Amino acid sequence: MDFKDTPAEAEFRAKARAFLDEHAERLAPGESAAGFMERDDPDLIKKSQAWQALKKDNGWACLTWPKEYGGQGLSSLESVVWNQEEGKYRTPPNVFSIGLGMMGPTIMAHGTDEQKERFLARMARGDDIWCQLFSEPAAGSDLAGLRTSAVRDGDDWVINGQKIWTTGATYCKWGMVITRSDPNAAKHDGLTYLIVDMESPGIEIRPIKQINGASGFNEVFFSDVRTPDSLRVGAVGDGWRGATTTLMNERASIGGGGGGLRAEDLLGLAKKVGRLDDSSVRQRIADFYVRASGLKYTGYRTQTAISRGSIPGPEASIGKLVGAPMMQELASFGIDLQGSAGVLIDRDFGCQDSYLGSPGMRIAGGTDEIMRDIIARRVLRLPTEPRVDKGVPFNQIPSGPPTP
Amino acid sequence: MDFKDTPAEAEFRAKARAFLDEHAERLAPGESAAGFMERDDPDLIKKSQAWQALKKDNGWACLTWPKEYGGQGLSSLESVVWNQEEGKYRTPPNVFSIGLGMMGPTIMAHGTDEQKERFLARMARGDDIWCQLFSEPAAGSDLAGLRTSAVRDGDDWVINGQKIWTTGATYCKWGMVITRSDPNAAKHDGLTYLIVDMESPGIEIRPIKQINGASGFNEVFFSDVRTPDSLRVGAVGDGWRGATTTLMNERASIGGGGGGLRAEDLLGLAKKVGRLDDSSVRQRIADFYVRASGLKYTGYRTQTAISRGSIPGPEASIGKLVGAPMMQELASFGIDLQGSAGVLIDRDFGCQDSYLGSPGMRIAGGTDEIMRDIIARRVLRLPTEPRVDKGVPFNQIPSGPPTP
Amino acid sequence: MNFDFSEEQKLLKKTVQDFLTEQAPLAVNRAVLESDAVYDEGLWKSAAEMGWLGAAIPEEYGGAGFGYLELVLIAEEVGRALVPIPFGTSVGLATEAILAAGKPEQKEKYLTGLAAGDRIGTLAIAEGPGPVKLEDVTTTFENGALNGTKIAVPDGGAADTAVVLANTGGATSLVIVDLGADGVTRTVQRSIDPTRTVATLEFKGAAGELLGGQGEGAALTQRVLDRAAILTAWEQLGGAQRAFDITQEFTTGRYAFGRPISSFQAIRHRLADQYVDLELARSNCYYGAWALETNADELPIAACNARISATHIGELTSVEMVQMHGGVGYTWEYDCHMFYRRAKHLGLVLGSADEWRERLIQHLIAKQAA
Amino acid sequence: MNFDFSEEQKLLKKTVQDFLTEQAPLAVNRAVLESDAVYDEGLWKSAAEMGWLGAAIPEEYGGAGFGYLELVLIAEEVGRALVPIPFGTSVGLATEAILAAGKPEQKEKYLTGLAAGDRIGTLAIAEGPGPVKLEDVTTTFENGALNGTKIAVPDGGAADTAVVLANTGGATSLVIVDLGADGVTRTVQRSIDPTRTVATLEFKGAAGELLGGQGEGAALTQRVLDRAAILTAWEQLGGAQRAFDITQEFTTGRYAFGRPISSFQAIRHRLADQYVDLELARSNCYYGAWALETNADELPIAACNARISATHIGELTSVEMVQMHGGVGYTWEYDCHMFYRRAKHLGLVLGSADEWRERLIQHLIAKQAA
Repeated sequence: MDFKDTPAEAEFRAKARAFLDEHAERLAPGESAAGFMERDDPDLIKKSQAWQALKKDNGWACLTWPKEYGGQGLSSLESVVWNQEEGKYRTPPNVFSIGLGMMGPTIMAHGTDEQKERFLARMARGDDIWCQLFSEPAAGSDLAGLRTSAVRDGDDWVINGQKIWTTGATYCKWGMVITRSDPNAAKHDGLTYLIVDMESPGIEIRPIKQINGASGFNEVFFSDVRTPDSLRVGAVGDGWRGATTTLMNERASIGGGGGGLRAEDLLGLAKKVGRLDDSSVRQRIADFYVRASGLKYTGYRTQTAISRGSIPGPEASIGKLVGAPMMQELASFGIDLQGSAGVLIDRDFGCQDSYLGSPGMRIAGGTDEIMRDIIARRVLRLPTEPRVDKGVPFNQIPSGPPTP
Repeated sequence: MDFKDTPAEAEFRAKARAFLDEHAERLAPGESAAGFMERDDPDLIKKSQAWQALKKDNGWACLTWPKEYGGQGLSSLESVVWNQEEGKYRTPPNVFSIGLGMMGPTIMAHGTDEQKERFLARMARGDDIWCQLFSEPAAGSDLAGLRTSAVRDGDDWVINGQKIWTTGATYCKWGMVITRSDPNAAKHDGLTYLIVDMESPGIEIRPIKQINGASGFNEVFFSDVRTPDSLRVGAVGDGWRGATTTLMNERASIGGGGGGLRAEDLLGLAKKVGRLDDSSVRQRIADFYVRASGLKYTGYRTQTAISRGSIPGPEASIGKLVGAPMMQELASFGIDLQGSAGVLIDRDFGCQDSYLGSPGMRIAGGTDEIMRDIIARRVLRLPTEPRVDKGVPFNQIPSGPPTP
Repeated sequence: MNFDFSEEQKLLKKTVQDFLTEQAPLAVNRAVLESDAVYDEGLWKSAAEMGWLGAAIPEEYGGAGFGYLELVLIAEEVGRALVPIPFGTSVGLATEAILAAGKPEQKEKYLTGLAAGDRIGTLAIAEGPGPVKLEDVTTTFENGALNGTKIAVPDGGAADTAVVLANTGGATSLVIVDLGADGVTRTVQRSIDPTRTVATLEFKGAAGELLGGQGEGAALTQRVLDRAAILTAWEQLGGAQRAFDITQEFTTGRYAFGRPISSFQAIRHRLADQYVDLELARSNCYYGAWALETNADELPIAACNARISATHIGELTSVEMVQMHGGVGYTWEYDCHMFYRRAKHLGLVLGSADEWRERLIQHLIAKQAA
Repeated sequence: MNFDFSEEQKLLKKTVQDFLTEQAPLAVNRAVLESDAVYDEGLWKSAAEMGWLGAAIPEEYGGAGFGYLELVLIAEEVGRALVPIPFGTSVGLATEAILAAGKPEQKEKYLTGLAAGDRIGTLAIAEGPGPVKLEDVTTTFENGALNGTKIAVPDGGAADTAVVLANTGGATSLVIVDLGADGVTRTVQRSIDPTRTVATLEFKGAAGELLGGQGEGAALTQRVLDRAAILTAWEQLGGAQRAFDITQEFTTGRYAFGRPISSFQAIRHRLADQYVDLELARSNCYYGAWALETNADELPIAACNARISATHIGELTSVEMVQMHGGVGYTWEYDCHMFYRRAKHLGLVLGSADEWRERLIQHLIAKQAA
């Protein structure tokens, strides 16, 4: 048990650092790395694409992808080290994670040779940006309850319906959309997975304004949108299998969150409001700190497992299940510390912004409740509840209160 | 909105007090009223019976029972006032509440005239003590999953099986036992409700030792115990209806608990251990106090509703659902206040005893989980989960893991 | 024992509720949220006309001749409808301060306007973040002139009259100031619930007049805060109940996995827990209402109980409302965030629950010592 | 980065687990609980023979030549099996104190016996209820004689040697005492977990010898408590994991309403929450183990993290174990209460979680200031 690099890790880290030193600036102390893009700024996107291309051309992109698809054929170990190092530099926001982390692997697993040829190298270099079209207004936690339809017409599929919570829809060239091609089949059996050109006629994109005023996600409306059958991923009716691959890769990429208000920051806030000596405040901060530490060291354990070749499993749900509600609690506590002045939007510690932003973290990528179910089912292997929606034709599953 | 008695209440209260002053001693300040009987002390039971008979003979027993069954035909209002007043006096432990509160009303509702004639007046006077035989080792929260069988043999029923958590089985003359008379019927349809003489051959009673060392409950084993069909309550196969009456009356009699450690007591403990100035301690105690106050005033609201003729409904589950876990939390907190000395059984505040005793309160009379389900279903009228045990012959309902 | 409201009081509540259902759908609150308006002037006028603002003001000063039991029920309905008006502040803080300490001519001058809604009052205490120490303010009032800065003044964008806690030569006193006067600068601040604005008030030699005795400032303020806490608790309770009702309805209409999501224990048991805490808070609010109406000795403790449990249930129901709505709950378009904002706002505007818990313990220790 | 135990260490853990599965079923703990015995002597002997007691003791003093990474894994298994032996006390407290401060001749004299299990050690600090102030003890040690009373001495029924925190002329020092000596009265006290006795030790002129420097008592004690906290956290973690495993198995075998009760979200989601908190506690324990093994500067903070999260998960899993077992969980006959008792015992024996949280904050503030 030690925290030092192995010689191989140290060597790889030095090489990564040399590249980064040459092409990027180190973050100033206290500066945080650019996160996901809040708004769709075309200039920023161009910068992101340029950075991705530079990495690709120098052998630093898609480290774990096979070489034949434009990757470096390295292990997760190198990938972890690279991410640690890149995180210390000022780089443009990463708009490729959905493509590289989820869509790419799905195409590798279920796509045709032609699709792989056509899409993967461009995706790896950041030439095209990809989005994922999964959730629907009536299919969130119950993703397989989706209703967006795809009807075969000659060599094409014609898509109608609405997707929601699509990140980056406005600047993506390609999207992968999961559709219902057979409403008479059982819920998980009538789905088909399609690639669609996001510039196709019939696609309308509307940004979603969140409760904190930001708009990172979109609604995407499909009206008779056509995509050729050659862009189908996997067999007709077998879309759920592809979706499962995507979701497994998504889970692996949802981290503990990171960023935002930390337990230790509350010490500074407590001092500012004259309550650093208040033991009720100290006790609460200690609890937050212990929990955050547990999460951090759980990350170390996972990293160790990955570096030994394990694939991150459903255990990764812990990060989100602990981190997201804790962020909300931290924010709420930090606001309350400020007393009646807590209603003011304070930029120093950002508790109010965090209070308005954190509820989204408890929902996006699977609600707390879904995370608990995943742990119960996939980690603890507990028996599940009786299902009323299994083995029934999809269009006979109740989707709302019975009409009186 | 006021806390004063109405003139009628005041008059009744004065009369009650006069009787009590004449026949009992007032509790000393700080002394708590006798609770449920911990151990089966025959002398105490005789004293209890004498007190009940005295009350009965002077018109102070079974206030709300109809006069024809030995009651006083009064309203809940008088009953509430009486209980408040009696609670201020030193009286023997009440061993009649199961009979008077649950068994009596069930016989009134579903019994034959002969049964009413034979049992109710003696029950009211405390001449006979009654117990309830419901729960089984494999039928707790799921009471209707009971397996104790009753088979008709001539004019008798022959009972075999095991009941558990029976209060007072060792000193009761009569018991009411719910049995499964038809295992081929659906779960709730094959039950029959029988009165049984607890001194019958074939009944074996074993006290249950609880985790705190006390034994207030018993296991009762039935081996070919015979009871005549004339002691059947309600129709054959219709036992669940009777059981429901019993349970409704039980719910009404489960109070907020009362007694035990109070939030204010923790102030004294905090002072004793030198932590009264510690704001983390003060904050916790305040929270307990606010919660306990909410419970107390909820009781006032219920009392007001009762005095206006309402029947206590499933809302009464609140008392137990809040009170029982709070007792455990209070005890745990009180122990922790004492630091490393908290492991010692301290008699001054009793936190350790309370920590060992309180888990039982969260289970007896319906677990926290069952209480939440009752509130969800009966108060909030939320839709229920799919049931796999409805409409299936009882002996085909899974009762354990499939044998491999 | 009669721990309930009278039939007349319940009828009044029903009338208020019906009016607000009609006139104050949630779109009204949203309109204020999305515009530069600081409150809804039409509803404010209606509130005055129906006697809500003067419910506890004697009729001689233009009051409606109701009592506090009526007032709390009005507050509950105002809370339930998330009405974007400075009700709790003007009625619970400013009016109470003047009722408690005003000389007859001050009552005449201010109460009539407050009852009629022509005047909107507030109370300005805080000068920095963190718990307020009432004995320790730096704003001064000397020779009729007020100097200093107050922050987070509730409904500070709407008010035209402020009762200000100030230092008057070593002790504290309350001072009434006209916010339109010379020497007053008002800055509306960005806050978590823009439908109930807060403002910074800067006083540079602004003219004011003493309210109550010299040196009585801290005691009077505490008295006013205790009474306002009960009224606000009812407003919080109303909002919490509404959030809960909407969530219950949504989760029962929303299907996933072929059945209503409220049929899942993960949801239904948490709804049951919220119901329980709502009932506890309601009962504490009842007790507070009784204490307010009878001016009972128990009022300070009752105020703490009501304030603490209402703040808890306000935050719990609003947090759960967003969560149980899932993705749509996090959109601006749905109403959840208006409850989420308002609950946090109301839970802080009279000081955090922590401060009230501390006060409760002080009362309990004093009571045990007595 | 290698944040895991080695294969050899895991193998050792497996060996310990197998041994205890065989030799220490829960009936062993029950036997001590239901008798007048204060610990299981046979298992104590075995523990000594297998080198568990001397895992961290140098071989020259009879130790097994393991390290702390091995020791914590043994502690986890001891905790998992609820073994009724004074392991954590003798190894974590007494042995550590002597390792930290003993002169060579003291090490020779005591460590060999401690490693061999011939000697059972404890640490006596508390003199009254509430948080212990290490600088402020009334027991005195003057001219070789110890006077005063210590309460709640861990494993006080089993120990024969105590390290005592005493006042030595204004400052504090550690003193070793033979509990069989004249002037020592030992009274075993009724406690929440009778399988890990606590005792009152009364000293009236008992002979003792200084351990470590004069005036170093408080600092040494804190050092020992920090190290023992990590070891105990592993013992707590083992118990918590076992309680959880039994509960998971029980709720899956127990049917109600025609299906396993662990299929109900009311149960399964709470099991998921327990799993999560177990993992967090385990990770904090890993960090503590690393700090212990490397004697890292971060040890005091790591100790707080491990102690606080292990205490939390110990109590949570044992409370939930009783509750999820339902009625039978509340019977003496089922094993739940043994976990319920042990978890509370271990959560207090080195001071409550509150005390550790306070200590953590002090460390964090000091670190930020540095």
